[in-house]
Amino acid sequence: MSSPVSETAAEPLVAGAPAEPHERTGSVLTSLMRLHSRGEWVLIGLLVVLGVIVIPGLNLLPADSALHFPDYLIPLLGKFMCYALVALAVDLIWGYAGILSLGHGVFFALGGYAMGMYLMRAIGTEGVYRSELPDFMVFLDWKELPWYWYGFSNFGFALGMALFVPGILAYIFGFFAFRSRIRGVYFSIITQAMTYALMLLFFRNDTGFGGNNGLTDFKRLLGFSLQAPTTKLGLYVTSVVVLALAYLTCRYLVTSKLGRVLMAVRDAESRLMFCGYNPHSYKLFLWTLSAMLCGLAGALYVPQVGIINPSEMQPANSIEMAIWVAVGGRGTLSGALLGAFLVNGVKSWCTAALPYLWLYILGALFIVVTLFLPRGVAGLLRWPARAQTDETRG
Amino acid sequence: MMTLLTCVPRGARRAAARLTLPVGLLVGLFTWLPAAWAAEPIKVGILHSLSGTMAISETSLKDVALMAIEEINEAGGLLGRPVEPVVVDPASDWPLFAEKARELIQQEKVAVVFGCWTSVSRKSVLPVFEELNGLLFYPVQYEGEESSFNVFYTGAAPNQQAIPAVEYLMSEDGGGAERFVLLGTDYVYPRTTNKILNYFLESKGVAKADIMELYTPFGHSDYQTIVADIKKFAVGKSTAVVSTINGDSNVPFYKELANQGLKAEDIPVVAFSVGEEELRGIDTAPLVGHLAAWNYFMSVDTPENKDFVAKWEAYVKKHQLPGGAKRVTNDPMEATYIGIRMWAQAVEQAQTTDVNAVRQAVGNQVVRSPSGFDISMDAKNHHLHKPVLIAEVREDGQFDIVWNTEGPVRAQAWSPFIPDSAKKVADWTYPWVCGNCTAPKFKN
Amino acid sequence: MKQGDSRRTWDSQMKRDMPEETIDQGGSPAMAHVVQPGLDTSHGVILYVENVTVSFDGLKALNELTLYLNAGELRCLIGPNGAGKTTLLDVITGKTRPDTGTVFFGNNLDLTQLSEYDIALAGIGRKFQRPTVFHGHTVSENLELAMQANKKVWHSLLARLSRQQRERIASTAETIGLIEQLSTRAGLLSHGQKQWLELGMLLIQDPQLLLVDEPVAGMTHQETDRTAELLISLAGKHTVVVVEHDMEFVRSLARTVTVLHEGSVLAEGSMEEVQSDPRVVEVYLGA
Amino acid sequence: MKRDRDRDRDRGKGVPLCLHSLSQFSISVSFLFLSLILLLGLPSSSGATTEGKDLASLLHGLGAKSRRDVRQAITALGRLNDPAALPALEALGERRLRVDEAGLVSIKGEDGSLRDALSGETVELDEAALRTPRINNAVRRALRPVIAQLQLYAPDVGVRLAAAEELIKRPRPEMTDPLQAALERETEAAVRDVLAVALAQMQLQSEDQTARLAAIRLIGESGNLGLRPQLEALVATQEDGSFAEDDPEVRAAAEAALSSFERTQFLINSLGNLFYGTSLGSVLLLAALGLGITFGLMGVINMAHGEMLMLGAYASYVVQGVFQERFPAWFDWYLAVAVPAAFGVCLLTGMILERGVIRFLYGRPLETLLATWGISLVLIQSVRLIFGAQNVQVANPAWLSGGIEVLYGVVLPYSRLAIILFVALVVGLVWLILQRTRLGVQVRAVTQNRPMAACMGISAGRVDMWTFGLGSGIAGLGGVALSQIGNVGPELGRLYIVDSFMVVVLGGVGNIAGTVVGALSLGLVNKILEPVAGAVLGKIGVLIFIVLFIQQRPQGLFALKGRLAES
Repeated sequence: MSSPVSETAAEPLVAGAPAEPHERTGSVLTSLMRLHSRGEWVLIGLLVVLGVIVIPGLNLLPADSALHFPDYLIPLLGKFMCYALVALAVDLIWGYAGILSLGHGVFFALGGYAMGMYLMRAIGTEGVYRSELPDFMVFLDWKELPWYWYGFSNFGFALGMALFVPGILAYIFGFFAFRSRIRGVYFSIITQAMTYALMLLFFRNDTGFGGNNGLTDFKRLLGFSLQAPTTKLGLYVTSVVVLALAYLTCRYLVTSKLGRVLMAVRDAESRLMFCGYNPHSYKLFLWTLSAMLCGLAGALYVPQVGIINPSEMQPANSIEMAIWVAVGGRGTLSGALLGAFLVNGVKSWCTAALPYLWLYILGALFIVVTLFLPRGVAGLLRWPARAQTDETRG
Repeated sequence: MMTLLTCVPRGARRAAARLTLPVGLLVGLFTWLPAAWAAEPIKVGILHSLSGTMAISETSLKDVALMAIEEINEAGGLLGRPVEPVVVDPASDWPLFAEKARELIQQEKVAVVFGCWTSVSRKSVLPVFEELNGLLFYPVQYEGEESSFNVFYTGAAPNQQAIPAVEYLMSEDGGGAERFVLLGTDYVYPRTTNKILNYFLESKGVAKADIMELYTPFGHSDYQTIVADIKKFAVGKSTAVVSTINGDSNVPFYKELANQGLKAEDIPVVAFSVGEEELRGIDTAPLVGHLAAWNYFMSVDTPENKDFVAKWEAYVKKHQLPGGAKRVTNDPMEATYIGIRMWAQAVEQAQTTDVNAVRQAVGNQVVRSPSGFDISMDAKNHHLHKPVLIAEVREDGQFDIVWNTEGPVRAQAWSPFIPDSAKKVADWTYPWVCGNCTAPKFKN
Repeated sequence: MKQGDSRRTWDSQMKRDMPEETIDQGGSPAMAHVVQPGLDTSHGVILYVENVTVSFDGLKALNELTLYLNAGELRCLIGPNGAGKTTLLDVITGKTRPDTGTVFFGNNLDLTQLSEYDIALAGIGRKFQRPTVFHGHTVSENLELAMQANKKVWHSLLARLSRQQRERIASTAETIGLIEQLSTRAGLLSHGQKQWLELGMLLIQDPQLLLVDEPVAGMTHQETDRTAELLISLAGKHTVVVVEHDMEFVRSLARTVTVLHEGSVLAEGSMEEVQSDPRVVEVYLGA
Repeated sequence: MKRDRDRDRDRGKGVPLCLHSLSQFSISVSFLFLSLILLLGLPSSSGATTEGKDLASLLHGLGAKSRRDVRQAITALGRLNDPAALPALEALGERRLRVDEAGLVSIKGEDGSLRDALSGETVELDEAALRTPRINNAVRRALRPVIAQLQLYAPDVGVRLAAAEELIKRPRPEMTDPLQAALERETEAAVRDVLAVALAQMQLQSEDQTARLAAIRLIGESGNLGLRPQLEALVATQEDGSFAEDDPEVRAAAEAALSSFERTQFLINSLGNLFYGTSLGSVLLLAALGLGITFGLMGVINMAHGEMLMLGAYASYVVQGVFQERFPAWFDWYLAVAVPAAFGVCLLTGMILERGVIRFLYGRPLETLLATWGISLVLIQSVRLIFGAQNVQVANPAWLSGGIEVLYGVVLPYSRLAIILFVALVVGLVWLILQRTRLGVQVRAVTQNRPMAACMGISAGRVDMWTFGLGSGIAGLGGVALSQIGNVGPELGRLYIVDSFMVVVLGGVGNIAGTVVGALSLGLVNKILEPVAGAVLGKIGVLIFIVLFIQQRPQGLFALKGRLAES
């Protein structure tokens, strides 16, 4: 079908990687500007304006206006933004370093739990049992807060933990895994074991994270009521902005020398070692970063959906994350975003419109994309010129 | 199908894929704008998982809900308007439950939602219903410790199921159990039930050493060790097992019981989550005599139930539902049915589908249930008054009722056996107007 | 004609980019971060391979092999298939750990204790039997990755090419005849071009010991000659080990030849000496 | 010897089962036997009447409306100790007893005929007017020892043995005399042993010290852990610190017997864990073996593997349905058809998938994950729409129900034993196919070097198709086995997919032997951890063990050879 070249070759969706080694001096700003062509910057700008200004604006119109953007779509879009952030993180490690993680759900959930713990603490004594402790602890007859809950009443600390805990877990896990040179399918499977084990751990009520029900019944975030439409709007806008920033960060990363080293890891790891690079530390860096991005996504996700529980760590969820990226087109950051929006959009729409058939549609989408669009949906949208060279190569 | 597709030349395939995929899916997604709302039918949301792990249990509730709605429509609808069910699939995904609930209320503008099975799905949608002032009928037996202004609980609270069952086990007729194994799946319903039972057993003078509490993970399928442990624990005293094992794990558990020759006469197992539907997957011959406690059994011998079962069988046949003649009725299905009937009655009485009016009307509504009792909704705590039935498993997978309460029992939303809950009151009538408080609201 | 050009470029480049002290000290100031123990070649020997045994599933790929390489030497390794040539390179570069025996780089660097990348940083470069380049990258990016630089993660994050470095890439590309293809993706190059690119990556890495595994496979006659010239020009300042099947090529290098057989050194000497050795003849004919 | 005994005992242990085994000839034989006893004038009663009631009126009592009265009638019949009551008691337990308005008790036979409970003569009654006495556990609990007591007269040794074992479980003071009589009468050594223990249990509280010491010794030697509490009561201290038992000799004897129990207990626990571990391992192996081929040999990350298990289980469900409908007489042997049917269905599905989807994805292992995940969604939903979302019932054939009790508390269920045997058979077969057949040689050739194999005239495509089909077919076989111990529903496969991957990876990709060792060791580790750490932490421990193990041996237990070795 397709040659190994087009299989392994993943290039940016848009021409951004400099073909010529041109001058790379100057301020950070200029180097940022260089990430994209002018046209692309305009596109990105327009998308951000759409997300941050137009949609909220339309939403604020009176409900009976024809242009009113429905309220219920706001948290939904916010949720998609978080998923897109996850897809970005998965793509970073899979698309650019060739490491398929089937355990990113864990990092997402850990970030979510960190934020959930803050939100739980923020309930204060307004819980069902009017206790200082979260309800589920009162329920299990716990008399005092376990030590690992200390500090989570502070938003900054919780946010830090949302990044730090997935990061640390990823670092430790990755340190040993990469040092032992576990790669390919083996790596994927043990990440699956990791997420499965943690899921079981979090399911236990004795672990202290609310068991199967997880953390829920949140009331306030930084003093704002989570039920207020404006809070939802604010969270959504935050998600868009974070996503945009994360995208640019990743973009910078993959176009830097670091990105080139990573792609070299993916293509010919042993060659890279003989060039004097320690690929393990590169992988570890990216792996940890990717986990932290996931944690961030989780932290944004939880206040918008109002619940975090261990089923987020199900192996199936992590597989789905990889699928978003594959559908969108791995190895292209914008493809990952597209995939996350597409798959989740289809799922959201079909579970309501075609409740009996949506699994067929989703299943068929996955099969068709793999068979006919080996480079994902993003492969369809490539500039024609680019596609041309691809044809000759493939 | 795939083989056919792949026969098409690659270029054509690619072109076709390029056109259909993005156009179809993207357009589909983004044209999903608020549909104009037709004034005629009364929309009713049905929020049960049709896929994922909970589909096993929840699909039947969807079916029975559709049956009840069909029945209403055949009788001329409500307020002269047809009732239109809006079925969505939250796919056993808890955040998706919340998303779908929001969509049903805000987008589909449904008058009421019948749905949820697991506690976590209910917890997930609860804030949505409270925020948007929706109405949810929750049909499954649950751990209690909750009462919401926006929810009517048509399943049993622990005092309508667990406590009578254990009392029965301790009675002479039930075998005079002195030692108990509390075996459950590790989630909130078993935890709560067992907590309540612990306090209850303590109040009955059962020593701590005579209670063994065991939890297994979700989807646990290997009960060899646990059954062997139970046998060891049971040596010396009359022992009973109280099982709150959830869903899928029941089949391997009961098969293991049968295989290891653990007989109901020796160590009876009373289950709160095993009904006719769950037993369908098991050969019950070796399980005769094990118990279940519910508020309804398919084998209840009343004219109302004969009618209900006949209606269900006819519905299954008419719509050619999968499973056909093997489909059974069970307690949550009855609860769903009662819930819909009760809501319809309330709408007729209120002459509107307005949530506030209907909520007011649902309280104190009485419905003759298939189990043959006049069942009423408690206007104060939003739970049903229900009879408690205890039954033994029969060889044919049905149940033989061995004990029942005289009449319906009032639900205790807050268990008096849990010290933290004992003082709490759920009362949505003046002057309390709260789901959990220790003093009337107007004093605050 | 072109050959001559590129060779001249190469020579001049070597003079410009690889001053004597770089080679002698084993590192330029720019490489201060690199594992540079200050390579001690005071005995004139740069590589000590002593009593090395490697076995795979009972089969001895290397059997008590002992080999010394002098600094600045150009050594050819020949031997029939399965003689252990590639395994030897694997052992030197850290890809395979020997079961017994020692491998020292200079007098003080125990290679069996170092990872592949540390060995590479210590100054040993390797070209694979099958050309291995980064397919997804352009020629210039391939060279950039191979070039001496701080190869740590954080540095890479902010690294930019200096003017000097870009010139170096360009001149290397010219040497290997790929100046036109600088922005072509390596995956699109022909087999021979990939060979050259890999050689170029080796050159730009500027190692003290070059291990070259079958450098001329898939090359035209002219290219083969050019490779020979290039390797010869490297000798003296660098130590070069060439593994090759092409006897003509080995002869054209006209240096010391070591014959491996069944994991041990069978014979060592000039090409003529080796060729007249009856054991070698027997091994080659017998095989 | 021990095994046979145990099996017989088990058969007779439960009332329904025991009756079931006798059902074919129960009534006729019972009546025959009854008349035999009467003819020979065996001791038929230890007091002709109890509380002034005779047999006929007590039988009448079995038809009482109140369950309490029924229980009393049963107890009274026990005191009467008249085997003539046996058919009626058995019928009560099986719900074959019928009572008419006048309270006349009759027994419904297998053939539908009604016979008088006492005389055994056929009676003509209107069935619709008859009532079936309702029983519950309390009734059964009273019923079982009485039936067992009366069965001590049975001509069949197995029945007597089972009855004696049953009597150990529920000692009642009034049992002493019938037991004593039965022991004197009994000729079979095995039955005598059990009866002696039952009697010893009664004698623990006897007045006679020698009898007590003998009883303790006997119990200690019997190794029957069920009697442990009685011994413990003898050595227990009271609240004031004094011994409950005054006699120091008795206490010492009880201590000795208890310590021998300790040793037995340890042995039993170890043996139990070993068996449970092997059994869990064999289930894991069945689930993973097919994956060992599709993933291990071919490098296809087959996320639809679980669904192949599920299809296999549903295939056995369908076959079972056909047997129930068409050949009920042969029902016990439906597995003989279900096994090839499941294999065939999955083989075919696998081959279609391979030709239709997977063959386009070779060399893109991680993308097969995506496509096969899609396939699995489609398969699950299809099954759901065809068979319903609920579990379906796959009944065990009679010969797979129950189990043998090798030691007190360790029951080896037949279904689990059968699975262990079955998995051994399947592994053997797979090994034969891979080692000894043309297909096997070709599979290995293609696995190791695809282009070379192609050069040698092997049609790699055809081999791929068959290999994938084989892997899927074996998964189908696993499905048949799983249907015997777990539930069968659309989500069946999802339960096993993660475990299957763990097994294959632990064992080493590309190596069937590794899969076998991996599965068994996982099963054992899990079962050794479970009693220590609990089910949840045990499972977590196993997963951590896998992760750590793979750190140490990234290639699994057995080294990797084949296509994946390159990547």
